[in-house]
Amino acid sequence: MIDRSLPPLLSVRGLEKHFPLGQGMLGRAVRHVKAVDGVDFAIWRGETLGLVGESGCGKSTTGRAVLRLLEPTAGEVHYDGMDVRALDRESLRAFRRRAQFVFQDPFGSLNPRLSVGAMLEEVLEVHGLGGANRRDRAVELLELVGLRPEHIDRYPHEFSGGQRQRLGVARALSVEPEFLVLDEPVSALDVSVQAQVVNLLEDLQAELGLTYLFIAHDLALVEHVSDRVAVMYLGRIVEIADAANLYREPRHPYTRALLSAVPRPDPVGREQRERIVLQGDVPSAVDPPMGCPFHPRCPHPAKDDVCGSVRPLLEGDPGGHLAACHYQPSGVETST
Amino acid sequence: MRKVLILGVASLTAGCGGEGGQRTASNDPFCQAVLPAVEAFMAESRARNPTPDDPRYGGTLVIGSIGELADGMNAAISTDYSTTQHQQFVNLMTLIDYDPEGNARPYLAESWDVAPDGTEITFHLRRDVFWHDGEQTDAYDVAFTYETVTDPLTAYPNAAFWDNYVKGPNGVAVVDDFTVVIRLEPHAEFLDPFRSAAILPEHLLGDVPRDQLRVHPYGTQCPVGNGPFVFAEHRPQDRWLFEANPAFPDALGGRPFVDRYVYRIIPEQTTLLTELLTENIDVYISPGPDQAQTIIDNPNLELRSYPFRNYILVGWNSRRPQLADARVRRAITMGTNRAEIVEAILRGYGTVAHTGVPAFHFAHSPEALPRLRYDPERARALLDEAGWRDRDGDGVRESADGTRLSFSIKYNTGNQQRQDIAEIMQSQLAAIGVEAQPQVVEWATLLQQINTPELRDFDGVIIGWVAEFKVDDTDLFHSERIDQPYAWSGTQNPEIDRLLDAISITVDRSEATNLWLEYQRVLIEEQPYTYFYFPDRLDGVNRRVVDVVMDARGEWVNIKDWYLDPSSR
Amino acid sequence: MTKYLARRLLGAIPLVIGIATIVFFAVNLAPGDPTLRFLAPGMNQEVIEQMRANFGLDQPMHIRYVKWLGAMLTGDFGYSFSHSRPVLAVLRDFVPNTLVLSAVALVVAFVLGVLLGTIQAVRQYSKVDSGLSVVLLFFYSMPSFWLALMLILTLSLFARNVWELPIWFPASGMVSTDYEFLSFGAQLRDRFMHLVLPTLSLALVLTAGIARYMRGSMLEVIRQDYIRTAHAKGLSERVVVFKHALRNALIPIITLVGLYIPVLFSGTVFIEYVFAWPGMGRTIYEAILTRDYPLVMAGSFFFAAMVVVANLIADVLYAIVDPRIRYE
Amino acid sequence: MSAESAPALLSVRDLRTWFFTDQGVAKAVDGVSFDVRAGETLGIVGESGCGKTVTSLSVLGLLPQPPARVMEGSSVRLRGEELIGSGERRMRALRGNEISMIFQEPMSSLNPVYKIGGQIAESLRLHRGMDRKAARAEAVRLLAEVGLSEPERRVDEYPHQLSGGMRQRVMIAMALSCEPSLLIADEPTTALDVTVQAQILELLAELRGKFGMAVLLITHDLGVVAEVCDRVVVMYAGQIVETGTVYDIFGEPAHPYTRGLLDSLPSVEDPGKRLDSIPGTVPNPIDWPTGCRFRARCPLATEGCELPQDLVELGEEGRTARCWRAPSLVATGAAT
Amino acid sequence: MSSDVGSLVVEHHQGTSRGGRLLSAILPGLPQLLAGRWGVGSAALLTWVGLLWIVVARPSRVASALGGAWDEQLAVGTLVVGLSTAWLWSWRDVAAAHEVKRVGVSVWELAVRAFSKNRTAVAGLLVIVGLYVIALLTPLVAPYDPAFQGDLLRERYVSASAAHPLGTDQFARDVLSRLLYGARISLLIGFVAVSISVTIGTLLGAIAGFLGGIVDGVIMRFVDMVISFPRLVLLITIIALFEPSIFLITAVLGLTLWPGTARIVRGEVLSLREREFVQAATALGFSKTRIILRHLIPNALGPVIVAATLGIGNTIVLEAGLSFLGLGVQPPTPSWGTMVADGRNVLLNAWWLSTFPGLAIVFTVLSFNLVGDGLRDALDPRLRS
Repeated sequence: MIDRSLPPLLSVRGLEKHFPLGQGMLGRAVRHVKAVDGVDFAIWRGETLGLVGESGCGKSTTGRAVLRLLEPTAGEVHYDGMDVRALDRESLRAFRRRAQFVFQDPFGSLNPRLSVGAMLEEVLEVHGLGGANRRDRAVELLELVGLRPEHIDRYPHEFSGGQRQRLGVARALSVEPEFLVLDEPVSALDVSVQAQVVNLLEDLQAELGLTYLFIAHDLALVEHVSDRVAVMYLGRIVEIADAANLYREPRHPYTRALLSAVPRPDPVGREQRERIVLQGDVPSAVDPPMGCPFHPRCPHPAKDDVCGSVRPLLEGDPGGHLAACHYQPSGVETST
Repeated sequence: MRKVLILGVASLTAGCGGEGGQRTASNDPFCQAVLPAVEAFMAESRARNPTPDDPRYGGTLVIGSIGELADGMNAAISTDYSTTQHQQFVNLMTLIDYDPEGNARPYLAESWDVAPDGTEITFHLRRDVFWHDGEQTDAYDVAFTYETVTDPLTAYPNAAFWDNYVKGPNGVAVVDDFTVVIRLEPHAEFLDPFRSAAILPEHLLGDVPRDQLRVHPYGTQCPVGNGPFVFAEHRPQDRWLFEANPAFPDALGGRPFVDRYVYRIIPEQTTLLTELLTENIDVYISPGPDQAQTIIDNPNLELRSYPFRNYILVGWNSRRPQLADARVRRAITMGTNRAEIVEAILRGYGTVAHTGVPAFHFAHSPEALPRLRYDPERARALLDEAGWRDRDGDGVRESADGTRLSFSIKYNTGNQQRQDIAEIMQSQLAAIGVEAQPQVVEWATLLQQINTPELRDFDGVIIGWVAEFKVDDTDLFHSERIDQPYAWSGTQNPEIDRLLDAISITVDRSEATNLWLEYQRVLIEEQPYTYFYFPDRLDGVNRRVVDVVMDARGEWVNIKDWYLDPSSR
Repeated sequence: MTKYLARRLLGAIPLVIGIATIVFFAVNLAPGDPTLRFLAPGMNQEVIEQMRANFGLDQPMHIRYVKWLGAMLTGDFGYSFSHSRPVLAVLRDFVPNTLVLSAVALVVAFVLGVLLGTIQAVRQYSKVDSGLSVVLLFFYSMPSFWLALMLILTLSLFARNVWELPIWFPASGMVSTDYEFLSFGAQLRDRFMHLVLPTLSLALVLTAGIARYMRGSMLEVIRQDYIRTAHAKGLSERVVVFKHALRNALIPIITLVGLYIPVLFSGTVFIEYVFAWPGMGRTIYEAILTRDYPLVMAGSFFFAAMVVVANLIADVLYAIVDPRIRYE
Repeated sequence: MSAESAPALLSVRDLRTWFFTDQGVAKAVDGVSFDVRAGETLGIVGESGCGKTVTSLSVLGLLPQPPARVMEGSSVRLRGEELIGSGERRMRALRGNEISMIFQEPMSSLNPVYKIGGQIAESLRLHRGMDRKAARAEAVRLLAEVGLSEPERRVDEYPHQLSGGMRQRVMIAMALSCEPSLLIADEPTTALDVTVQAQILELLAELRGKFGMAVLLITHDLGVVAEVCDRVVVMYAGQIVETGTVYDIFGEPAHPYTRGLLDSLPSVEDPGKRLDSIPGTVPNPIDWPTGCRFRARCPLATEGCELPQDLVELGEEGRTARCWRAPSLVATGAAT
Repeated sequence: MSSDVGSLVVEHHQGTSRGGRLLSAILPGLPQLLAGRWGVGSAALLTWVGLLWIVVARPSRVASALGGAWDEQLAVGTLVVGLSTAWLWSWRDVAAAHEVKRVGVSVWELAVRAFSKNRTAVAGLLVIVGLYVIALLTPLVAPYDPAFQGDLLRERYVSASAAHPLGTDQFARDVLSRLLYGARISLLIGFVAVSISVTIGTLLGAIAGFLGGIVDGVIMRFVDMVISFPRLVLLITIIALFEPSIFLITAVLGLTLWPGTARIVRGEVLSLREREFVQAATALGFSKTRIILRHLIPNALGPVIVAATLGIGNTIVLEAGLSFLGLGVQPPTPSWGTMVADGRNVLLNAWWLSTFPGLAIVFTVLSFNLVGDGLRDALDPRLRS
């Protein structure tokens, strides 16, 4: 089980990723989209950290930057004691055998020209895995993700969305990793199929002892799969806590609004339900607001000038419920 | 937005070239200065010499041709055939010209005297010839022209005309305003240069540095001539427009009949033919033999054909071992059915050539010469005799040391007739065991390959010459010129040297005729070239143009006498 | 926008110089030189050397290159050997003619192409669609000089002499020889008549390409959600196609303006030759053959510059048609 | 609500819309019947490919024909007037006037090259015969109505200058411009973030009350259905499998498919509980299974399911299910 | 709409009996024709009958070609391969008709199916294949040696007759034979030039697109330069100034065409680079070379194939244009372009000289364009309805 007394498998500090926007007179970028703007978190071996937020909040970029699919602009990423950002070409390749990525779009994440077998065998070949019987190993992988051996000669377009997502998982698992970044792995799928894939992921985690960073926008789903949950807003984590705590006692006004906005599949008492409807839209990440990024939309009654000028730190109980708000409900100690 | 765009185009269309009308004012300062004078003099002359009341006067004559009048009316820099014709007969005047028999007759020069020792010619000029800006044409113009064309700085391409003349300050002397003396070494056909080089206006060009003449606006932007037609407009690559000169001397026929004469440049022959057939042009200069029938078939048109001054030849590089032996060269000539080729390629519009002496030349008498007729049997025998036999049975003869009788025949790109000759020769020579490979080379490259004395990178080359009235083969075959560009064949024959030297100084024609005949006999024996044919000149002319004379002297000889059938105007 | 355009123009300078440089060396490295045009019997080596000197060809190539580049940057293109005039004056004679021809052809091709492409897209897979495709491709597949000759034979020669139609088009030139004596209206008509065959020959070839792109672009656009929105508003097919779809479908077509300008200029070489149109295409071709280096280089420079300008125009059109684009 | 007694505003009977493709005939909608009564909100819910969107587009005649064809015998009546075969001119008069529609992708549903004011005014000028000035003033008023700040300025903006939520508001303004009696909303919030979704749903509810129009809401999100609908139609494989009030459907689902869908969602009460997924995938519309189309995936399938199924009436009016076992399932109240 | 379409498509062949096999043994293609598969059926039948006709009508030519020059041997080889392919294919097709194979269907196969539905495009393809086959068979098919000159005085400019189906030219040579030999030159130039350009263009475009940065900048500036200059002027400049050999023309055509391909490939690669499967390849630790060669180029190939098809057509037209300017393939080698250009001056009295090669160009290029268009539709799912 999860042992938090050990050092975390992955720890991220001050991670930033800025994308240049347009070009100036001399070809130098004048403005940047601050997609990820100072993110800290840690994941322990065997756990699932859920990362939620609305579109454009930087959760996907965070996932990619952690695995260096995108080069971070700043910050530290340590994986099992290694400095991920300092890896050279060879050690990066070794790192990628240990940490893998599953993509959101089941249509775009598979090379349409390669059959399933060719795709899996290629990975095995590149990493020198599977010995002489790479095809057998490929079949094994298919079975592992609940597909049939005869699927091996088919092409991606011959599969349904759910099956394709299974293929994505199989491909990630082919290098026998211990850590997976799952980027919205089920959001493109129908409800009934979503449940299949979620169950598969949970089974695999149990079976293979995997660690997940689970990125999604569906709050109910994240609650279902995660041990801990981090909520992102405008490139920053605004709240992070054990799943149960976060959903029961959200501390950040954004988290609260988010939770209240989720439609519930239960019409009973819907008229009485209290819902916090936020005003306006998420501000631009090119020019995020001063202070608390959420303050322009914040419905908190105590909102004041401080919110507009001082950036709140992620703080809270030592037990692990942290929020970045100047006005957290319970009197919490300030942790530096 | 769209409206603006279309309007913009429309105004562009309407705007450019709209200047129309009279002499185009080039913004060059020289032209700005000169053209008003022309305008004024013409207006004055028109008033003085009103157009006679004769139905033959009037109308616009249009001639179409594939080429631009390169370098324009500046006679000191141009060599192009059509251009020189315009200088001689349209815009400028020469001292003398030729009658249809090729005898010199007065033109700008009223008369001339030749010193008994043949070292001086004195020209007496007409006094009624005026430059189109009103200045009188006088002896200073003649002297200026002579000095200019003989000055190396000018780099006059035809400077060789003047090889036997005295160059520098002693070459010419102005006796009075209308009398000028030219000094020379005695030689044959000494009058010919004065027929070919037109006189230029000294008062306009006298101050121009000679090496700058080429870029002077006179030639193409505002030539001021003294001939029967006045320059009015030149749109490069499109047309030249000339107008009748009302001040042209009555003694020489007065103003031309047509009001305006347009020379149009149409590079594509099919287009030209269409324009002739749709009567957009009156004369089509030199259509191809293949187009002749279409012209003949049209009742409104007339095909004119006449012997001309050019001939086509295959020059052999005798420096090559395969071609060093004159017997081989004669065999090649005999193995080629030139009569058939004339019939086939020229559709009969031409005559087989045996030497480079054309029909208009006084020494032209092929019947007095031995001729190498098509005779494959004799050709084979000759080759056998020369030691070329097919020793390995591959159909191609070899010499004793194993050299194959195989060579290339080069010709330039884009010339259908030469290509045809090469292909037919290839096919016919194969029958006598000679392998000839046609090889096409871009024109400038070809000239470099054959003309560069150190290079001479060719075996056989198909090329054409336009002969002047004065025929002189010295540059081609005289062994003294072996290092000069045109000694393609590398001929070194003392007999030829002797005869060429003699011909060049023999003034008397009957004496010269004998020398010419002797020379041609040697030449046929030597066969430095396989002479192919003298093509006839063809011209398509609309029948509404009357009194047209076209002969070896050229198309424009009597253009001032042409008139347009009044009913067609 | 102005700043953007200025930057684009600056960025185009190396491109234009690069092209002119390639052409300079291609022309200069080739065998032969301009003096060869003056072949005449007895022309000896000295005359040729003097002529070279008069042309300024007596210096080594790299020095000529530096001189030429320097002069060009100050706007001095030198003298044309074959026209015996400053190159700029030669350009001034020919460039407007080529521009008229290609501009009209471009407009005709675009109007036709856009219209036909739209029709094809709206009637996808119908007989009209495939019929138009084949007809347009037929013209597209013809060598343009061949098409030009065919047009001359049919619309000029046969129309006048054989079929004796009331209307036939002149086969060459920009105006008739009696142009100066015509009334203004007749002059306009005369110019139009002379434009018809050359522009048709140039435009028909392009039309197929434009129609093809337009069809594709239109097909993509009419599948867009906002077209469905327009239908859902109750707009008629005509309004939906010509108001909502056309403008969007035109956006990618604008890029073709820039792409087709070089193609068009290539075409002018043939068309100007066949129709005796005194323009740049024919002039540069003849300049190459006569090795008129300064003119070849200046002509190349002009072509490259026109392409740059056309691309800029395309960019401006882009911004006009597509509000999403703002150049900064 | 007195919905039951009101006459049907829109009455769809035996609607069959088939697509004739190269691969075969896809029976996307295959015999669908339902009523929308004045003023009510009817939800059509189902997974992708079930035919819900095709149904809505068929009502307005917006499907490209070919390849689509509305088959003989289908009937769509608006206040008793038959729309199938009524002619393009008549349909155009109704579209955007009596019936208007909003779509899933607010990003792409507005024409990018025209100002939003013009796009709204277009409807007004067409159906209301307003002149340019009046239409513009009305557009400003409508933009204010849908809660867009600074409507005077917004009216001259282009779609790309607006956020997704704002664009959906513009779409709504456009749809409401002629005060339609029926609004078809096809997945109006699917592409939006939860907080914006909440805004839009609230706006729709508010406007519906104000204009008294009926809404046909098409969605795959059971939560949204539960929040806003009065009655629900569940579709599967081109057919309706269950109808009823929102309370019936969520409280006592009668069809095994409906149940499966609800069970696939993470439970609110017990987030950690393993999900119950529906096995398999949606069948191919070119080749629907015979008999009960859900049979292959149904946990309760037995003998008898291979026969074609009809909608079975269950007690109250408007409560039906396409399952021969439904009455007994409802009676036993077996909610697994 | 359907998620599982690809695998459901099943070959429905008419099951055939022993009769079908017998028929196939005699006339390959006939059983397929009878089954209504006119495309493949007529192709097989035409190949069979056509090639057999050569053997029957020209036995001596075939025999002598066996020991002849390399192109003659190639022709015999083509003959043998063509005959056996048609026969074997039909036989196996008939025999295997009832077997239904059920393996994965790749995107290429889907494109082939989409393409084969496009009748005009298939017709174009058949024409092209036919042309290439005829070009290979020319030594056996052509009635005369293309350089053979008849009687110059009597057989020049003879219009169509039994002896010369398309008439004769100015040397009394057979136009049909020259047209057939010309096909070889024109098709070869088109094919080789485009191969050169596609290879260079694809590699450089993929490298520029994937690596980006300075490499991209340098390559694309060069591409801009070449692309924004009228290609013909560049061609004329180079060809006019040096000797216009087939080799030079082909090379120069090829070397000036690639920037277009490079631009297309770069554009494709730029968009592919953002696709998740390419990111997945990076995440799996694949090398850049592998990603470019195995994951990017194959996926960018669709538009390249289209461009190549259209490019061949373009090149043939361009070669004709060069011939018009006297810069094309030089005589006596017959290329269509040269034939059209040479014959144009006699259009009014010997129209066949220039018209037949002209039509040959038009129809060949038209075929290439139709195929290109068909491919574009087949390979670009966005244009399908």
